[in-house]
This record gives sequence, structure tokens and C-alpha cells, in this order.
Amino acid sequence: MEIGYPVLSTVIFLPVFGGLLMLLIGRNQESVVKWTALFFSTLTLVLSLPLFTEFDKTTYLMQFVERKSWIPDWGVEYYVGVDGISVLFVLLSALITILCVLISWNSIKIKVKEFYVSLLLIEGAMIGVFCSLDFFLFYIFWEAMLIPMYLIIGVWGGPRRVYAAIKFFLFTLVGSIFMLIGIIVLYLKGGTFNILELSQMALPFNLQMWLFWAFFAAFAVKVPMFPLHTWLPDAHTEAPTAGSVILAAILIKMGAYGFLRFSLPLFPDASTAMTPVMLGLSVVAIIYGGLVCFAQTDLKRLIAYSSVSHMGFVTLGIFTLNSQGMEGGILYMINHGIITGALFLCVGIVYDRTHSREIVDYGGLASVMPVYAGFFMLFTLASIGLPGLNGFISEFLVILGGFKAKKLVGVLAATGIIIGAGYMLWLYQRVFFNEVNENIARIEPMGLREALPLLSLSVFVFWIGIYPDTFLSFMHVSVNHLLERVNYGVSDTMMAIKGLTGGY
Amino acid sequence: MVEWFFGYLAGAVILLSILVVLSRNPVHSVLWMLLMFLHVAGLYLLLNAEFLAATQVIVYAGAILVLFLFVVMLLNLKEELRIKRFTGGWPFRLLIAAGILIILKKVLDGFKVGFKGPWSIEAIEQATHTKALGKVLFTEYILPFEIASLILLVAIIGAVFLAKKRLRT
Amino acid sequence: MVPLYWYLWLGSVVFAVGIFGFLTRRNIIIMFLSIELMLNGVNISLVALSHYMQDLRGQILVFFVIAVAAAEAAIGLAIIIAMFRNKATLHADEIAEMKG
Amino acid sequence: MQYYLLIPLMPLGAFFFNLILGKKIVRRQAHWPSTLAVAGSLVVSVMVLLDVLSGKTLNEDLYVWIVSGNFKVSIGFLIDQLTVVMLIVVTSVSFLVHVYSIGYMQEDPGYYRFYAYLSLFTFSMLMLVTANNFLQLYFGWEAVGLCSYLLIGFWYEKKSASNAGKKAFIVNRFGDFGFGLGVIMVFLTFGTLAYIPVFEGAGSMAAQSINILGMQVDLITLIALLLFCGAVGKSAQVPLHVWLPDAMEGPTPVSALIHAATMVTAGVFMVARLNPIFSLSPVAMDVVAVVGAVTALFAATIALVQNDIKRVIAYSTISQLGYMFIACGVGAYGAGVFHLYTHAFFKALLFLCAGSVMHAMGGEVNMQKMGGLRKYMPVTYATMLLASLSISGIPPFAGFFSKDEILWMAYNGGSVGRIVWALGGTLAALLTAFYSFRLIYLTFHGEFRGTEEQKHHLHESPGTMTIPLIILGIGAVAAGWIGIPPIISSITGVEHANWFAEFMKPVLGHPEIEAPHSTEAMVMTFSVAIAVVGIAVAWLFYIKRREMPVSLARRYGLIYKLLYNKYYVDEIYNLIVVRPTMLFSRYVLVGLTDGVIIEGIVNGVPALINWFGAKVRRLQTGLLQSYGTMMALGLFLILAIAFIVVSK
Amino acid sequence: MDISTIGPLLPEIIMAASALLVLLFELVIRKKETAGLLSIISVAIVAYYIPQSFGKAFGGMFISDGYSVFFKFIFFINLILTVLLSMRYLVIEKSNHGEYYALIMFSTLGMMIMASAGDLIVLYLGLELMALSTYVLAGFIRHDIRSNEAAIKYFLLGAFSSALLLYGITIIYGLTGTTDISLIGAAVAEKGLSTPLFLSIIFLMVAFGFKIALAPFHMWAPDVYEGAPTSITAFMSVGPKAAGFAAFGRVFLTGFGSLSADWTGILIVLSILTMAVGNIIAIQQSNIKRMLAYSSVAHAGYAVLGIIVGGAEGISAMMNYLFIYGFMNIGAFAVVIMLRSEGFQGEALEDFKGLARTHPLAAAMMLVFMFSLTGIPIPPTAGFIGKFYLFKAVIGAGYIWLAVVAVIFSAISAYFYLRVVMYMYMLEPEGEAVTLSLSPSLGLALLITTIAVIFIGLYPSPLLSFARLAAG
Repeated sequence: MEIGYPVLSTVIFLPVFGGLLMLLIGRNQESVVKWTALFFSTLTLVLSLPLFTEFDKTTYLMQFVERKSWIPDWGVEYYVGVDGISVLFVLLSALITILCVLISWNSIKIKVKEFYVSLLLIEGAMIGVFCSLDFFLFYIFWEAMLIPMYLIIGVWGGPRRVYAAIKFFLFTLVGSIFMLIGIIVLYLKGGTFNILELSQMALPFNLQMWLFWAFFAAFAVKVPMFPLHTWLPDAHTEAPTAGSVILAAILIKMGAYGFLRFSLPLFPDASTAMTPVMLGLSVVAIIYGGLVCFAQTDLKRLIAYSSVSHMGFVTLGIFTLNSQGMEGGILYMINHGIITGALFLCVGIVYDRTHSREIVDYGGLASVMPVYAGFFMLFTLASIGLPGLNGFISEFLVILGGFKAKKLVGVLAATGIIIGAGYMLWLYQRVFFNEVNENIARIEPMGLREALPLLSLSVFVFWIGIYPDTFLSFMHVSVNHLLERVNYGVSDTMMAIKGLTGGY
Repeated sequence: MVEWFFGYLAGAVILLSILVVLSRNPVHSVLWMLLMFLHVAGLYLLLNAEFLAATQVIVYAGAILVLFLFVVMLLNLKEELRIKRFTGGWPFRLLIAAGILIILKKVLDGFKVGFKGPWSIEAIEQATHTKALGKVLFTEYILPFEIASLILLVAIIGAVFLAKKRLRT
Repeated sequence: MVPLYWYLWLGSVVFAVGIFGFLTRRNIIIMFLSIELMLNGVNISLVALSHYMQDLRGQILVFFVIAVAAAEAAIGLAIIIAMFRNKATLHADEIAEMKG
Repeated sequence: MQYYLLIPLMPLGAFFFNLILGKKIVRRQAHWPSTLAVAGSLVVSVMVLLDVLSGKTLNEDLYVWIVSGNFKVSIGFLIDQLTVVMLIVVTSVSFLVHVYSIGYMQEDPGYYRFYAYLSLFTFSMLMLVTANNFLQLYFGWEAVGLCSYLLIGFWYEKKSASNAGKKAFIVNRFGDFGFGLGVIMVFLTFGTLAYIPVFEGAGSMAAQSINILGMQVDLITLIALLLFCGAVGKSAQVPLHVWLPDAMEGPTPVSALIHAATMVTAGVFMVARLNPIFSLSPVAMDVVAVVGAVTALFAATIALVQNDIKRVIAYSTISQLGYMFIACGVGAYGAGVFHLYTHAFFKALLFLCAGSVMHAMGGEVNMQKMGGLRKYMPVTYATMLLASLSISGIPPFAGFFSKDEILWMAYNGGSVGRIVWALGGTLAALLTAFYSFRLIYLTFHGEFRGTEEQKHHLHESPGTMTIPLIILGIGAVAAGWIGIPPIISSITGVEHANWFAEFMKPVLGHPEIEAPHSTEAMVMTFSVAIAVVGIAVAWLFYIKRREMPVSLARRYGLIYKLLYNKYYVDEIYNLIVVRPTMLFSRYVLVGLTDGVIIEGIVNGVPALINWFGAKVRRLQTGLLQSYGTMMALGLFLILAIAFIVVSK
Repeated sequence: MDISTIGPLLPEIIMAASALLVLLFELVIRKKETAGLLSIISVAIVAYYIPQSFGKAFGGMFISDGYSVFFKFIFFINLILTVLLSMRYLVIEKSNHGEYYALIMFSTLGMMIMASAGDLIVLYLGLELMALSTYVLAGFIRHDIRSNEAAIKYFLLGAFSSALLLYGITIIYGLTGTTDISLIGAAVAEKGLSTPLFLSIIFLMVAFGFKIALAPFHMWAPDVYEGAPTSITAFMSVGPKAAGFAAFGRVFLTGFGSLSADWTGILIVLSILTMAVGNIIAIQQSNIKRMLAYSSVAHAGYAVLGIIVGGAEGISAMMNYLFIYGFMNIGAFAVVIMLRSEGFQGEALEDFKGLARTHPLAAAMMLVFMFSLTGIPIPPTAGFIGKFYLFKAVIGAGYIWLAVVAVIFSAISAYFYLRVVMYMYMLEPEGEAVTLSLSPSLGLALLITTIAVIFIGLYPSPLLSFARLAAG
């Protein structure tokens, strides 16, 4: 690859640099701040494009690798790279950030500078998480993200923002401390923080189980899996639009990404053994998250709960341990990022006008904001898995994978498509159809700055829906490699178990 | 004979220390304390530590306790005599102190030293206690001695600073 | 010959009486005196040990303890005086502005 | 033959054209792109038909759609006899409806939107029928569902309309749930989703069974039944029929196109298309037939007493779809598709006529407030009469041929079950004739019962509306002539006896006829007779003795009420599905699980820590002695415990 | 006397001399800040001589090794930062006296002696030198009743604890006939455990536990920290604590190292108790000084894990932790001091409301310190590195469960640290905006601490190497 700059470091640190640079801008020069943020986020996306164009899809090896010693005393390295599983998330993060900058343009009115600084810092940390190949580095990024997110929710959020922010913070924090312990134990066992090396290790089964659950705590909270999900509705609901979008589009993906990148290759036997539990929890999340949506009266809260349901599909896909499920799960993450991100953007657009998230305050919006209604419809349809749109591809693959793994799981997961259609269409009806609510009769239609993010996301909605191969092809080799690792367990205990049960 | 001396001194020391603790009037406490220190000095004599006995009397009884006495008298304490001596939960605290005492007693019973140094009684008597002590103090223990002098310096600075009336604002 | 542990026993009794006084008396000066009692308990034990071990280090330590006690007394009493100027009480349980 | 791609692409182009430019630029001219596109599709379809007639069929993949592991599915097209028939039906009816709508929707503010949706629908439906694999079928399947949803809720500001749209979508999702699983089962069984390999491999899977929750289930039967779930939903069969009557909230042309002629028949099309799978499972076939028969009767009984002109037709549609399933269920796929084809014409016609009536009546749908419209709208009356005769199965109208063939095929063989189905079908035919003419009589005959204002306003519809009616009227009369049963052809000497069945044979096969011709003639006569009886009774009730229906309704109040309220199916669903879900969600999930249990723990632990902190804090009394005591106590406890431990 | 024998003592001697100099200087100058400046300069000189000081003096009574040197650097930093904090603060508190700086220097000298003590007598005297100076400093604002109260409490309990220390020394002296720590170690290793020995270990543990504020011997700490002048609170929470750790570590690992199996159990219980008490009560606090006091108690609970682990790994983790803790804690106090102005206490949590609005930079720094103090789950601050190293050592020693407990308490601590952040960033200021009393020296202190906290967080290698080398 002949690229004149270290791509990954650039996309990780350019936003951070931009953020720090913005600290120097005067507090009153808000438009300078906004344009700077837009400039840096756009530049990041542009500079990340080689990841898309130059990516070698024929190898599972890490690409764009950069490796430098960092803390030699502990053998910590600055070690980044991407493979087919992570590369898309880097791109998605870069894209979503731009949209967040755009969507916050007028809706953030106080502490503007701080907001955009936080946003750019988050971007750097998010991308860092997806690139890190060193556990220490990974953990740094993983947690570093919390701080700006905590501030974004807590400072620019809704009325109950403080509660939501602290809840978000403590939830994720409590989860990740167990992972930290796990990381240290792994380090002491393997003598390195290098994820790739650790992934080659053969740990005894019992240890794998302990570590699996330690990592589970961190990832399951982030995903969030039932019953660790209650931070999510609060956080999503109270966060400002950009916060919700980032949460939904990227942040909660990290949990699922963690399962893929760490739990499966590091603890293949434990993961295999725990498949029934994970599948069970996923199915519960799908159905539970969906049903709960029926009782929601708050737009964002409803979408937040729908995320619980959707992320159930993701974890389901991952733990089917077959290529359809797993690729479906990964694609589902991307899709969910696009769709739910877009839905939160949409909600933000009307929230800016009405300052209400209550569904009852809306109605007949389709007459007032027809273009907007069209976009919302598109994303709603994508969300409920209409074939031809992106949601369908991943949903179908996941259910297929689930069915392959365990029929009942597939069947139960498929009920999600009924439930999903139910709550989303009901939502759509209540907001956009029926008679025009007086509250919204005179709000202005959507502007270009608002439409642009939606438009760019809808391009992906169609693209992935009609020609998903562009994205799926990134994953094939890496996923197969991962599956090989998982399906050929490493410890004797596991071999024995597999022998006894006649194979999985 | 020595046992009898010891018995008297020990009994007096215990009795006096209890009196120190129990006296309602701080002035009395200080005075009992003074008496007790003299008995402790007696014990030191019994243990061939004349210099320490002298220090005990001069420094402890003579300087420290007098300081106490000054302060007690300086501060007007009429009220003191009318109110309760002890804090609320004193029986429980007594039990704690007693418990610690019992454990100490049990542990120290039959305590034997496993080490014999060069300073037998004869050696000390030969060199005289003061000289012997001084010799060790100013050779081997010159560093602690210097530190002690700094401590006293700090004490002076601190005491002067804290106790002086406010001169500057 | 008096056994060593008699001295130690005596030292511990004085020490414990000091603890008792420190824990129970309300008057700060008597609490302070109780600490002096504890130090004397220690000193008695030290001198006795020193004597029985035919070693002077214990006595050296006693010397330092006395020196430090003097310094402590000076500072402690100064603190008490400084406080008494602001709040005319000598009862420890009345000096509890900060708690919780 | 690559030009076939134009068939779906032209409407798609029109859709985007209208969607993007419609509001600002095209506006009132929005019918042009859409109508031209569908006309183009029609023309191309005819060209394809000619190709197929000359024996050319086609199955090709365009590009790989999804690939993951061993799963691979393409976007591809299968053009054969069945497809081409559907293409013709879809494009022609669609074209007529497009034309009709120019007049019908003229005043509507959402004009461009309407045409955009229509084009999208046409595209979707064409994709559905031309798919060469299950997943693309599913794509079309869902896409038409979407268009149906959009068009039912076209007047979204009306709550009943938006409700109906939502209901249609969600009820269909229940069917799709099974359909989707069926598709997945197909893949897991055959390792592919393309039709041809699956059909070829189906035979070898015939005897396989799989274990489901401890029960051994025949694999093919399971697949077939799961797939059939989709058909039940889409074709509004019992028990998922509830959405179709409500779908009448949409504009009438939509009802004609989507909810009569094309989309709702997708279920029949699917069963016919997948006949190699269904045929392997007698159980599944029986289920299909039973569902069809039950639906045919069930819907027909409801139609008897409805007053909403469109709802009567809607129930009639459900009932007719039931017919088609009876045919499929007995293996006479050709007959089913034949009925599908004729039905498209006369049912679309019925709806368009109803639309025309409503147009004249200012949107009035209650037949009890009409009457005597015959003289005001002769064209409408004439065409609707033709359609009614056709649906009633009066020869030589189109409906006669197809319905007769179904009844005959159902009867064929004469086993007890088949006789029951045939009788059920015949009974439904009686009811059909009755309610169809009830509609005619109530609407067009007698006195006008509406308001003066309405009366003043009555007029025949404009040309854009009546011309499609006339064309469809011709279809309703003549469409059946390509499937004249052998017995008639032998009598009348017309050649190509049942040409349609022959044409379809390569795809759909043809059941062996066992019974003699005499029986066929008997069945035919009986069915015609019964249709006539139905018409006569309708005449008796609504022309001759107007008071009879009322007194009957009073006499059999309970039954009347039951029928009038559609067997309370909606209410029952509401009671057992919708309400419990809502309550469960609100009180159990949100209230109890999330609210009390999880949040209880989540907030409880910090609260506990807080509470504990507040308690422990009290130890910090600020009292010097108590701090000392704490230290001494700590010392004592450590000493005590240490020595207890050491001494042991 | 051969000069080389006192070579190792050179820094201490210079320190003592310059302290006296400062004291004399105080008499002649009017501008007391100059004395502070002088003290900083002298510390710089002392630090300069440190590298030449390695060795033993007075027959092993005084040891200048990597261990002590590391701690001495903590003390120097502590001193410098405290002096920087104090200059303006003392004026505001109307207690601008030159003795202050001399006492701080004497106190630091005491700490240095403690860190270097190879003999219990030296240790005791160093401790007393440190303690007596600190008692005075705690009560330095004579006219403030709270400062008096702090001094009284600290003094009496401190004297009580040194009596306990003496008793422990007495017993161990009786058992081994020596007060030299390494000789004690040899004797203890030879003789093994006996009940009197255990007794003395416990007494010493309690005495050191008092100095480093281990529960239940911590109870003085919140009151004293709250009442003492804020600059001294910062000073006390770092220096004497670190000195306590230095002595604790030296005595227990050199002297009683061979019996570690017997006393770690007790220490583990104390450590857990400390973390629990510190963190849980801190949640209840509405006064930020007091909250930081409890937090400092909790931090002692973490740092003591290093002693539990023992060995080079544990010790270096502990030292590393204390070093980092010094920066972040003083930094936090610096912000508190910044809020203190004429007629405004600035200690209540309420006073931090909306600080991000009124003084964004101050708020941002406080944010950094708060996150750093939270430590474990929050990289990339120095606090994270400190805790990470510590927990790594703990897990490496096989106490996974202990690490889990510690980490959970660490998460609990996030709650109250975050609350400060929440007050600053998420609530709106009430009433008039707080005026900051920012002086150049305070600014410098803040700058140093902030940069150090972030720099160590991002590039901890030098510090880690230093700590490892020192623990050697």
C-alpha cells in the first residue's frame, strides 16, 4: 500500500489534534469553532478513505499496521491495525462524526466550543478503540471515550441529563473494571498486551470461563444486553442529538465489537460453551426490547429501546458462530449505526423546532414537513427490515445464522420482525399521520444542512440494501479466520466436552 | 529487699497514675503526676540508671510538669470542677483498656531477653552511668541527638508562634 | 532479684491506665497527661529491658523520649492555649465543629 | 431478451422521477411519467409474451446480491409462462388504473405522490412475479406490502386510513414471519434459494423429516406450510384476512389495483410458482384447500350484510381468493391462476365502478344511501353489471369459466373431502351471486336514497374513468374465453379447448382428470343454476320485497349481528393479541421488569451504599476521645483476633 | 570526623541549614513570600545533592538508597507545590508568617529522615520532627477555631499513636536487642514468630496505620484535613502520608519481611476497610476538602496494597502510586485554594456549581484531577497508570479477588469525583460568580500538576523505570 501517511494514526489523532486546537479559539467565535470542527471531521473522513479503497480483502491479517513501543516497562505498545471486522467501523465513525457536527450546528447553543471539542475527542477515541491491537491501548481508548460522552450527555442534554449521565458513566464503568482485571490477568498469563499474540494462546477452560465473564461484563453493558440495558434509554433520551447519534451509531457497537475481537478469539472454548446463554440473552433482548417500545411515549426513548432489540440481533448473530450470523451481525452493526443514527438525527431535527420528545405532541407531521417525513419513512422501513434496504440484509443473515445454530432461536428472533414493524409503524403513524397537531402546525420545513446528513445516510441505506457485497466482502476472510479459531477450541477440557456432546 | 522497694514503687506508680487519671481537678492530676514521676525516677535508680532518674526528675517533673501546671493555672477552670469528668461511654472504654492490658499481660508473661550487651552493671558502675550513656549518645547516637535538637527547635518555634498574642494581622 | 517481666507488667499497667485516661477523660490537659503516662509506661519497660540486656540503647531511647515529650508538651500546650483564646473550653467533646 | 429488464425498470424510473421532481416541477402532470412507464411495461410485456408463446423462456442472474459463507443469492429473473401471464395481468390492469386515476384523483393534493406510489407498486409487483429466487420473491413481496401500506394510508390525515395502512402492514408481517422462516428453511434444506435448483432437488427431500421440539415433522410439509403463511397474509386468507376490508380506506383505484387484481393474488401466485414443493406434501395441500374453502365461505357470508360498497367487494375479493386457494390445494394450479387472471379483470372493474359511483356520490360508500343510479351513470352501471355477472359465474362471462374449472377440479376425484370443498365452493358461489347483485340492486336500482345535494351532483364519470371501465368490461366478458372447458368446446366446436391450461402445463402441470364428462357437465350446470338462484334471491330481496331483508335480519338477529360485525374477528384479535401486548409491555415489562426489578437494583445499590455511608458517617462524631477509642478498639481487636488465631 | 561518613546525610544537612536560614531570614524581611521562594531554591539545591548521597551513614542508622531517594523526591515536589500554593493563600487567610515556610522545611526534613531511617530510633525522631512541625502547621491559622481544632485533634491523636509506636519499638527491642531495622530483620528471620513479636508488629502497624490514615485509625484525617489551612491539607495529605508509607514499607519489608505471611492478612483487612470507609463516606460529603480527605483515606487503602504485595513489584507500584497521587491531590487542592478569596470559603461543593461556565480553565483542570483521582477506569490520566500498576502487582501476587474489591471501590469513588465534575459542568452557577484568587505561583503549581498528571498518563515510562529502579 502506497499511502503517504500513517492512515490509522492520522484518523485517530487528527480529530484529537483538532479538538485541542479548538481550545485556542476564543469563546465567542462560535462559527469559527463550528467550521473548524467540520473541517477536521471532514478531513478525517477524507484521510480515512484509503482504508476503504486500499484494503486488501484477501487476507485476514491486520492491515495498515503501525507499531511503536510505548511503555516498555510493561511491554505496552502503540499498536494499531485493522482487519475486515474493524475497518468498516472506522469509516462509520468518521462519517457519523461529520453528521453530528452538522446536526449540532444550531441546536447546541451553550458552551459551543466545549461541545465540539468533546465531539472530536470522542471521534478519536472511538476510532482508536476499533484500531487498537494492544490491550492497554484499547482500554485507554475504551475508557477515554467515556469522559467526553459523559460531558456531552450531562452538559448539553435534556432535563434529566445529570441522572442519565451519571447512570451511563457508572454503568459502563462498573462493567469495564471487570474487563480491566481480565486484561491484567491475561497480561500476566501471556506476558504481553498484544491482542494478536494473546489470541494464539491456549488457556485452560476454567480460566477462559472466568475471563469470558469478566469481559462479558464490559461488553454486555455497552451493547447493552438484557438485563444491563437500563442506562441506554436514559442516556439516549437525555443526550443531545449528536450524543444520541454517537451512542447509537458507534458507542454501543463497541460492546459487540468487543465480543468479536476479544471474547471469541481469546476464549474460544468458553464462548462456544456459553453460546446457549448468549443466544438466549440475545433473543430475550430482541423480544423484550421490542415489546417495551410499545409502552413508550417518548420518541427518543422508543428508538433507544428499539436499539436494545436491534443489538439483540447483533449479539445473536455473533454467537451463532457461523459465517452468516456473524457477517450478518457485523453488517447489522453498520446498518444499525446508519439507521438508528439517522433516526436520532431525525428526532433531533424536530426536537430543535418543538423542544418536545413526547409522541403525543406530534401528529400529521407529514403534511408539515413532507421531505422530512419521507426520510423518516425510509429509515423506519430500513429499521424494520424492508428488503432492498440495508436493514433487511443483515436481519436476514442473522436470522438465517440463528436458525442454523438453533432453530428455536431463529424462530424467536424472527418474531422481532413483527414486533419491530409494530412499534415503528405505530410510532410513524402517531408522529406523521393523523391530523396535524396544533403544536407543530407552523414549524419550518427541513433545511439543506439538515437534509444533507440524512441524504448521505440514505445513500448507504440503498447501497447496502441493493449491493451489500461492497461491505460484506470486507468481512469474509476475517470472519472465516475467526470462526476457525472459535470452532477448533484450544483446551483439553473443551475437547472433552465437545466429545461428550457429540460436537456442536 | 530490692523486691520490697520495687513493690512499693510499683504500687505507688500504679496508684498515682490511676489518681492522675481519676482526679477531677487538673491541678491535682498534675500534682499526682509529679509524685508519680518521682517514683518512676526511683524505679530507674533501682535499675542503675541514675542519669535517667535525674533527667526524669529535672526534665519531666521539673520542666514539663511545671509547664503543665502553668497552663492549667493560666486557663481559668472553675467551671471544670462542677461538670462530668468522663465521656459518655467510659465503661466500654475501660473495657478496651483492660482488654489491651490483659493481652499485654498474657504476652509479656515470662518475657525473657535473648541478648546480653556489653554494659553490665559493673561496666556501668565503673564508667558511671552518665558517662557511659553520654559516650554512647555522642558517638553512636549523635545523629538522633542532632535530630532531637531540631525537634526541640521546632517545638520552640511552634510554641512561640502559636502561643504568642496576635501581633500582626 | 526482680524478674524482668514485673517491670514490663508495671510498664504495661501504666500504659493501659494512660490509654484509659486518654479515652475517657473529657479534659484535654488530662488527656495529654494520660499520654505522658503512656510514655512513662514505655519508659519503665525500656529502662528495665535495657538493664536486663546490659545494653544502653534502651536508655538512650528513653532519653530521646523525654526530649520529645518536652517538645510535645511545649507544642501541645501552645496549641491548647491558642485554641482556648478562640473558644474558652478545655473539653475535648466540646471541640467538635468538624464531624461526619 | 434482455429488454425484459425494462418492464420493472420503467416504473421504477417513473417512481423516482415523480418522487424527486413531483412536488415542485411535475405536479399536476404526474400521471404522465407513471402512465407512460406502465404503458411501456405493458408493451414490453406483450413482446415477452410473444417470445414465450414462441417457446422461449429465460432464467438468468443479474448480479450476486448477498453472499456470506455458503449462502449466496442473486438478483435474477425467471420468465416463463406463469410469469408472463402475471406480467400481462399486472401491467394491463395497472395501466388501466393509471388512466382511471387521472380522473379519479384529479383534485387530490397528493397527486404526484399517488402516482409515485403507483409506479413503485407496479415495479414491486413486477419484481415479485419475475423473481427467480425466493429472496427476491420476498423482496417483491415486502415491497408490494409497503406500497399497499403507503397507498392505504394515502389520506394519512384520516386516522382510520393511517390505522388501516398500519394494520395491513403488521398483519402481513405475521404472514411474512412464516414466509421468511420458510425461505430460510428452504436454504438450509437445499443450500440455495434459486427456484430451479430447489424445484429439481425437491423430490429427493420428500421423505425427510426434522425434529422440532421433540416432534418429527415432515420437512417439505413444514417448508410448504411456512411459505403458505406468507400467502395467507398477503392474500388475506382466514385468519389473517382482517386487514383487507380496512384497506378500503385507500383510494379506490388502489383497491382495484392492489387489493383486488394484483397484490392480493401474490399468495396464489406464490403457491402456484412453488407448486413443485407444495405438490410433494399432501398435508400442506390439504391445508391450502381447507384455508381456501373456509375463507371463501367465511368472507362471502360477511359480504352478505355489509353496506359499505367497497367492503362488500373487498369481502368478495377475499372469498374469490379463497377459491383460488381451493384450486391450488387440489393441485389445479392452472385453474387457480386462471381464476386469478379472470378475477383481475372483473374485480378491478367492480372496484373501479364502485369508485366511479363514489365519485359521483361525493365519496359516499353506504349502499343504503344510494339507489337508482342506473339512469345517471349508464356506463358505470353497464360495466358493473357485466362484472357482477362475471363474478357470479354466469356463462359466457369470464368468471364462469374459471370458477367452473375450480369447482370441477375440486370435485374431481370425488373423495369425501373433495366433495366437501366443492360443495363449500358452490355454496360460496351462491352467496357470491347474491351479494353481487344485492350490490347492483341497492346501488343502481330503486329510488335514490341519498341527500338532495348528492342527487343534484350525480353524473357519469369523465372519459379517463369510463374508458378503462369499458376496456375492463370487455375483459370481464371475454377474458375467460382462452380457457374454455373441453366439454363446452366439444359442444360448441370452439378449438383450443382449455388453451390456457395447456399453456401453463409446463410450469404448473395439470391434474389427471378421473371423473367422466357427464359429471363435469353436472357440476357445471349445478353451479350455474345456483348462481342464478343467488341472483334471483337478491332480486327478491332488494327489488321485489324490500322489507324481507330487514325482517330476516330482525328474525335472525344474532346471526345478522355476527355477520354484520364480521364475526368479531377484529375485536377478538384486539382482545387476545393487541391489548395483552400493550398491557404486558406497559405493566409487566416497563413497569415491573424494567421499572421495579432492574431499575430497583440499579438504583438500589447506590442507594444502599449511600444509606450505608450515612450510617457509617455517624461514627465520625468529631469527638477526639471517640477517635481514640476507635483506634484503641481497632488495636484491641487486631490483637485479640491475631492471638486467637496464633494460639490455635 | 571523616566527611565521607556524613556524605549520605548531605541533603538533610543542607535542608536543615536552609530551614534555619529561612527562619532567620523571616526575622528581617517584610515580604514573607520571599521566604517561600528561598525554600524552593534550597529544595532545588538539596535535590541537586541527592544523587551524590547514596550510601549508609552512622553504622546503617541512616540509609540513602533508591527507596529513600524516590520518596525524597515526592517530598520535594510536595514541598515545592505546597509553597507555591501557599504564598497567596496565607495572605488571604491573614496568616502570612515566615515560620510557615521554615516549618514546612523542617517537616520535610523529618520526612526525609523517616525515609532514610535505618534505625527505629532515628525513625521515631524523624517522625516526631515531621509530626510536630505539622501539628503547628495544621493550627497555623491561629485565629480560626477550625484550624485550632484540627491542630488539637491531630496533636493528641498523633501523640497517642506515637506512644503506641514506642511501645512496639520497646517490645521489638526487648526481643532482638537492637533497634537497627536490618538487624531486626535478621533476628526475626532467625527466630521466627512469637507472640511478643506479633504484638510489636501489630503495635507498629497501628502506629504507621495512623500516619497513613488506615481505617480504623483514620478518623483524625477528615477533621484535620478539613480544619487545617488548605495548603497544609494538601501538604499533609501527600508528604506525611508518603513518609508514613516509606517508614511502613521499610520496617515491614526489611524488618518483618520474613513474616509477611502472618501480617498481610491483617493488612488486607485494613486495606479493604480503608477503601470502603474512605470511598463510601466520601460520597456523603458536601465539603470538598472533607471529601478529598476521605478520598485521601481511600487512596491510602489502595497504596497499602503495594505493601501487601511486597517485593520489588509491590513496592515500586506503591511508590509510583504515591508519586502520582501527590500531583493529582495537590492539584485538586490547588483548585480549591483558587476558589478561596477574601470572605469566601469556596470549600463547599455548592461553590463549584457552574464553574465551567464562569472559569472554564479552572474547571477543566479540576476535571482532570477528579478523573485522575478516580483512576482506575479512567485513562489516560496519571491516576490510571498508578492504579493500573498497583492492581497489576496485586493480581500478579495472586490476589485477584483483592484487585476486584479494590476496583469496585474505585468505581464507587467515581461517583463522588464525578459529582464535582457534574457540579462544575452540568449545573448552572448560582448568585454571583466566584472570583478566583489566582496568583502566579498558584498558576505555576496548577500548571505543573496538570501537565504532570497528563504527561504521566500518556508517557509513564520514565516514572515507572524510576520507581522500579528505586525499589530495586
